[in-house]
Amino acid sequence: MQRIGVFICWCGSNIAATVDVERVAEIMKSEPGVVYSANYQYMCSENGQQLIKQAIKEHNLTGIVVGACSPRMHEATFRKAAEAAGLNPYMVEIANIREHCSWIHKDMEEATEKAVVLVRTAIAKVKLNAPLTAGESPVVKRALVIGGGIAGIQAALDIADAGFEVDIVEKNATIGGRMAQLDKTFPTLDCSACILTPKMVDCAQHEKIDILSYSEIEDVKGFVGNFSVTIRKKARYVDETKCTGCKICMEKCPSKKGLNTFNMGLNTRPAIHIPFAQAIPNVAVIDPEQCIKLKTGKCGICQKFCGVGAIDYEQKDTFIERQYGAIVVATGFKPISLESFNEYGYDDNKDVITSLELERLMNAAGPTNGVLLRPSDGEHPKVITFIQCVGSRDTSGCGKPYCSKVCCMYTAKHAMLIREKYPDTEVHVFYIDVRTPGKNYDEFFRRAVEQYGVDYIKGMVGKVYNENGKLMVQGSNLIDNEQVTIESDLVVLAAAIEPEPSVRKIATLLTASIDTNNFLTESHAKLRPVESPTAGVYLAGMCQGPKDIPETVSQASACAAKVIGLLVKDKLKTNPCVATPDEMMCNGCSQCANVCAYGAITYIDKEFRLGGGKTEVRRVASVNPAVCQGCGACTVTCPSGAMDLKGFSSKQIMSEVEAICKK
Amino acid sequence: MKISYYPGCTLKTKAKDLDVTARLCAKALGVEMEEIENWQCCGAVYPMATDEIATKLSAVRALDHAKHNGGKLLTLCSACHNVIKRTNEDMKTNDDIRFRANNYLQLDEPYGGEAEVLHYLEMLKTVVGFDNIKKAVVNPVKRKIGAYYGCLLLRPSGVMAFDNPENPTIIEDFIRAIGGTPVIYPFRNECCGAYVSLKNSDLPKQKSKKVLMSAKEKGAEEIITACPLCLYNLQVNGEGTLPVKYFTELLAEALGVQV
Amino acid sequence: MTKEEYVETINRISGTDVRKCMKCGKCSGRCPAFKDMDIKPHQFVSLLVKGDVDALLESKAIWHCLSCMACVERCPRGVAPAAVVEAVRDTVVRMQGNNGVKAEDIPPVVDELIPQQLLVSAYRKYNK
Amino acid sequence: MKDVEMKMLERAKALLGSGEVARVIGWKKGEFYFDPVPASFESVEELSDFVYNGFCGANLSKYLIQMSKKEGKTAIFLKPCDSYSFNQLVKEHRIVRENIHVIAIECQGKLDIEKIKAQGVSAVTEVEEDGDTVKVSSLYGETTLNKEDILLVKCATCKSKTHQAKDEEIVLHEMPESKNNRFDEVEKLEAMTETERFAFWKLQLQKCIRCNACRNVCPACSCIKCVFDNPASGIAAKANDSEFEEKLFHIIRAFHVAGRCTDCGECSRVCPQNIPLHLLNRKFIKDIDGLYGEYQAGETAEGKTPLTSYTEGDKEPNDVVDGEAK
Amino acid sequence: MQEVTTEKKEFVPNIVAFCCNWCSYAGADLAGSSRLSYPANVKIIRVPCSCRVNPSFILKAYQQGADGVILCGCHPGDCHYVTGNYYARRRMSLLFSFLNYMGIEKERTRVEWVSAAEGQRFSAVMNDFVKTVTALGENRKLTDLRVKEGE
Repeated sequence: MQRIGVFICWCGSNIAATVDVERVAEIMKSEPGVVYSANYQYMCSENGQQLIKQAIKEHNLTGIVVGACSPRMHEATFRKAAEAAGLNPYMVEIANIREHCSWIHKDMEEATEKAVVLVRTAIAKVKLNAPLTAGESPVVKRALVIGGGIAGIQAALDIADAGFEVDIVEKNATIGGRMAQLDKTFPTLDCSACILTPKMVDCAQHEKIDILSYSEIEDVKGFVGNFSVTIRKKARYVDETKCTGCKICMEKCPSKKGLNTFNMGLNTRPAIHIPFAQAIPNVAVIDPEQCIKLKTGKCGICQKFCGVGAIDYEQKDTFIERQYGAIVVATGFKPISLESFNEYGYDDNKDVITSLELERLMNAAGPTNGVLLRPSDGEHPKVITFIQCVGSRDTSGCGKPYCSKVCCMYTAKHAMLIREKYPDTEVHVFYIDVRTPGKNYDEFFRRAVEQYGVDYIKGMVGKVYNENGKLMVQGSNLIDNEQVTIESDLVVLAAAIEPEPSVRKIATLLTASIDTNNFLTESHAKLRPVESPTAGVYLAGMCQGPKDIPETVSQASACAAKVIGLLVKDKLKTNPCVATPDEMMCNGCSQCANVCAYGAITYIDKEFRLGGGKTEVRRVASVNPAVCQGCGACTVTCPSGAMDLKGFSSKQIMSEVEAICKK
Repeated sequence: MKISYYPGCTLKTKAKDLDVTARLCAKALGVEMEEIENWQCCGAVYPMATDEIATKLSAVRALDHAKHNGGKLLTLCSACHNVIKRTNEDMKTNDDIRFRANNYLQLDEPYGGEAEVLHYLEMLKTVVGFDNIKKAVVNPVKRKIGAYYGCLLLRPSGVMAFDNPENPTIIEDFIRAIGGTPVIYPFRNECCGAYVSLKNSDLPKQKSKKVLMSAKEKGAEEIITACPLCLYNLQVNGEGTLPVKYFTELLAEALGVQV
Repeated sequence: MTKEEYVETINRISGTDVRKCMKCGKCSGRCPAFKDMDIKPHQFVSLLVKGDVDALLESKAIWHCLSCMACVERCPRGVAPAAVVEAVRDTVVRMQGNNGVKAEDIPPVVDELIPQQLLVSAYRKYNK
Repeated sequence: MKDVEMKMLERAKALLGSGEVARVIGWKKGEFYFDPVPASFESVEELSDFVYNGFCGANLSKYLIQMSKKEGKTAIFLKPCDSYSFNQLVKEHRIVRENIHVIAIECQGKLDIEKIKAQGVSAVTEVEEDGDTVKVSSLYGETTLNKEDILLVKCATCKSKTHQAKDEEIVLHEMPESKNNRFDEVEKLEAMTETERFAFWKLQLQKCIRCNACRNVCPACSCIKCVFDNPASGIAAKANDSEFEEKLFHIIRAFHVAGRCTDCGECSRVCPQNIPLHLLNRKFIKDIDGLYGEYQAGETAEGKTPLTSYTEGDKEPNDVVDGEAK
Repeated sequence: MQEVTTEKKEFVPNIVAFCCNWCSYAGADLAGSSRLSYPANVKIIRVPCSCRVNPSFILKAYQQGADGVILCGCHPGDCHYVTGNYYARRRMSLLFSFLNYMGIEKERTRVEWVSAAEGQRFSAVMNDFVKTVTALGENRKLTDLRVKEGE
């Protein structure tokens, strides 16, 4: 005989203000099978859990229902409590009377009535629950970091320092990412390369780290603790093991007109090139679109001059398959395309540039060797106007609805650096709001205004146009209620940032969820900010949301801590809510295996006893519980109903349906 | 082919040149513009107020006529195009306006935005094709020409869907097709201010001078437009900075069509 | 009409949601008639949010707005300041004796080049 | 057809006689000429009852599930339409292909005794098919009937006269394809109003007596234990106990065979209440063709069914009506 | 059949919503934590994935007196189980078309894809669905009348 206990939580006033919790608990007392029903202010608290444990023991409960917040919140908590009291943790069901009831309904009568139905539904289900035991699966002690920017580098170093093998997969020819392109970093103004390149070198020299540059993720199989990843190493037409990075090939290459993407296309580079001086690996790569030999078959000059014979025009993409226990996604960002913002004249005027382009123009290793010269004529710009929020906070459909977070600070940095280096330059900044939350951030911005005399104009720019060789920036000055036009030599646009587009494919392969802006979704905005909802996948840096370098590095280290926590385990508990076939009913028809995304179903020939001492060998399905993820696709495909899902059995769901429909 | 054509008030009076040259050129390019019967003035300005119905009805009548006569309605005057296209969008997407307009008009079958409003330039681009125009040119217009779009053709871009509102190209493509060199200048999509010229003569003057100066600075030798109001304003208030013509006049010149 | 009714009317006939405004001023940064407007495009929006009907109804800017839609086109939040201007103007001209174009405004001998549409639109826009 | 029967008998004798096969599945004489019954012959002697005539409409393939488990090879006579069911059973691992010898036989469409009776002819003793007409002999004399009028429902809209599986073939005459479109009736229903359709199906399904004949004859309904007999399924029910039950039964049955049903038409043929059950299955076939591309279950013995495959651009359920998206 | 005469009350439909654990159920949670209301007559059953929903669950709901059934899952391409919702989509497409063929109101059953981030959408979808089902009125065609009389 079932002995069910019901526990109704007030959640302070979160539930109790709209649901008459005492009445719900009272009603449940007379439900068939219920032997105990109570209500308490905070069931999830130590005392609340104690109450549950005590009741389980005192009343010999065979199953419990907790009417509380979403199971996504505290199911694990209550399962643990039940287990501590000697009840199988899977004999616990949650009735979500907060998110699905008290928080969305105002009328107490209505909400209470619904809460009663929801609790009854959970009782109906729990009566059919069966004790389940979690299985175990092994953990591969190796991590994969996707993306070799500062986020990926930091995560990899931290994981490797803990003694685990790490592979960094970077789609570009070098690690370093966006940070390698920056000149100085706020709010301390230290040189970006000076703090990043030592970390890059650490990665290269770390015995536990393997850098797979110029490589992409091709396929992902498996699950937490045991991912199997196929990596495509793109042909770079240079043997990595032989190239010494002497750069003679770059000098000799006759095809020198390729856009230098590292310098944001502000200058050119040869077809064979090393992206920048401190590249890791310091190995050349050939752009096949630009290489004369690869396009026409004629040339081969680099091969002739290469002293170590590293050039290999025949190189093909290769595929590596490796096993990992955990995966960190750190795919980073890019500035948005400005094609929907022609009012700022980016396409028509060379001297309208983005902030990232300005970084390269200011960088000592950049196209102008760090001298600020305007792209159109190489002159020193005397009046520079910055425009903030280009495409950020834009709900019109042209841009992004979110705040890009870093622009206010880097614009202050740029303005300050320009005034510092070229005091005769006039600097204006059009802004909507200046957002500077962060340690020493507002102080930094105020220095730009107070110490460096940067002119901040509250208002947006309506139009940038070229007149008599000057860039006319026409915008609002809302403080003075004026329309102003500033004759400028250079206009810098703080373009909104967006996740690197390749993240979509990676998210699909990992079955990690992605939001409407293509940012990867974290498992919980506050409490699990670096975990993807997909177990074993962690998120670092801009791929999860706009953030600056300090935040990115913190998040990367947090990821590393999570990964280390996973990799130190030898085995993982697996979800016991998996599919199981009733072999007596299985036809062996193979329909279920056809829909299994994990390959968890195989078929075996099994001997069955018939009546009268006879036996029969039949083909029946067999589910690998370590591989099954418990989606249930097979259960519906199975025509005989032989396949069922533990924890979500057909009978359980049917009983829930009945409980809800009963009027 | 035949297309229903809505000329509008000004093209029958002060802007006859636009109407006449457009028809002749279309004919030369194999398109017959069939003026719809009993058209009424579109009102010359789109009423934005959501409760304005009566002022949109003449546009709806013209649209309904086009719906039953080939489905396309050709316009030429920028103002008519703006009014009719935006009214058509209302009839398509605004339940309230559609209901009330139909209630008023009592057509045999309610009108729900089925017709397609096509500007003469769009017709040249999509129906005739600029490549075909290029082939038909006998007298290439070898001049540096500035396109003046003004406001009505382009905005609001969500509804007009005419071209990129900040960086339009259709008139420039047209100029290339007739053998000219387009001059791109920043004020080609700025309003010339003509609408307020009865109340305020200063603003239209300033604005038209600004437009023409901007074009002249970038090397334009003449300006073309599709709007009679802009043409008037730029000619009268532009103080002769540059000659201003209808684009169809240049088309006629290029095609060798005798007016 | 009470003040609240005016606010309601202007909001309704403008068909735009002024609360979406984030006060960036891009509309006024783009407006070609900015200098002639006593109340600027962004102020039409903020005054309506505030409910300052008197200031709106007394504004002279309603006769200077070019209806060129530049402000509407570029608003990053999908607000239409020009529609607010028109809603205020309509509210004004619908009151008796407030026609914006009077017979005496039309020159006795109309400039012979003036296109019809200018006269038609002036009457449509500024008169009841 | 006599020559075909002779040839079949000859082959059956040879196969059994040589020991090449342990049994032959075919038809044997029933009580009357017009009710031959499926039978398994295990010796040459037993073949004395062997028959193949215009009334051998039954689809024999389902018998293989049990028969092919027995010792030795099984030979079976399959008409073109039966060969689809055969392939589907192989695909679902219900039968082992290697243990079966398929003899593909000629079929000119099988006859419906009820329809003949409806034409006023009873006590039929023999029929002789001759192109578009059939000479029917009865105790009361001879009549010539139009073949089109007396074909089984499933044969009137025959989907194909091509065998999809065979080890040998006995086809002595040309088998012309049916000119009728099998989806006509489905389309007629689709064209009705919702209320009319509901009335149609209510009228039809309330005739159901839950005898399970449709389920028992259906080669796709080959489960060891049917969900309707399985208490764990939550829908088990032995008999109709409400107006809804029979709808539930027929909807779920149709859904379970969707993508697997070869449209052999046996369900309608055996229904004692003459419910046009094939119109349920054909609806799924038509919708699948329209939404996911032409698919004929049983055409091959390999590959996934439409319900165990997908494309990223599949239509949305809310938009789908009658095999296309609104 | 017996007509039960009761006082004419405003019809409040009974609606069963099947929500996949990863997207839609989380979307419903988000609707809750954002306080975006929808009618109380929508009751949610948590399933791991939309592909767990057997057509027989839906028919059972109707049999037991539900007036509408809605199935919510992750957006196609975003399924936590990679492909589950693709199978659900095909199954439901065929089932819906089939119910329509049987003369049963098509609008009573619906599929919506709601992500974990779409609390707003979840609430909007439910409000709209309740409106649709209320307009359709009580589910008569698929209800087992006997179940109600037994009360």
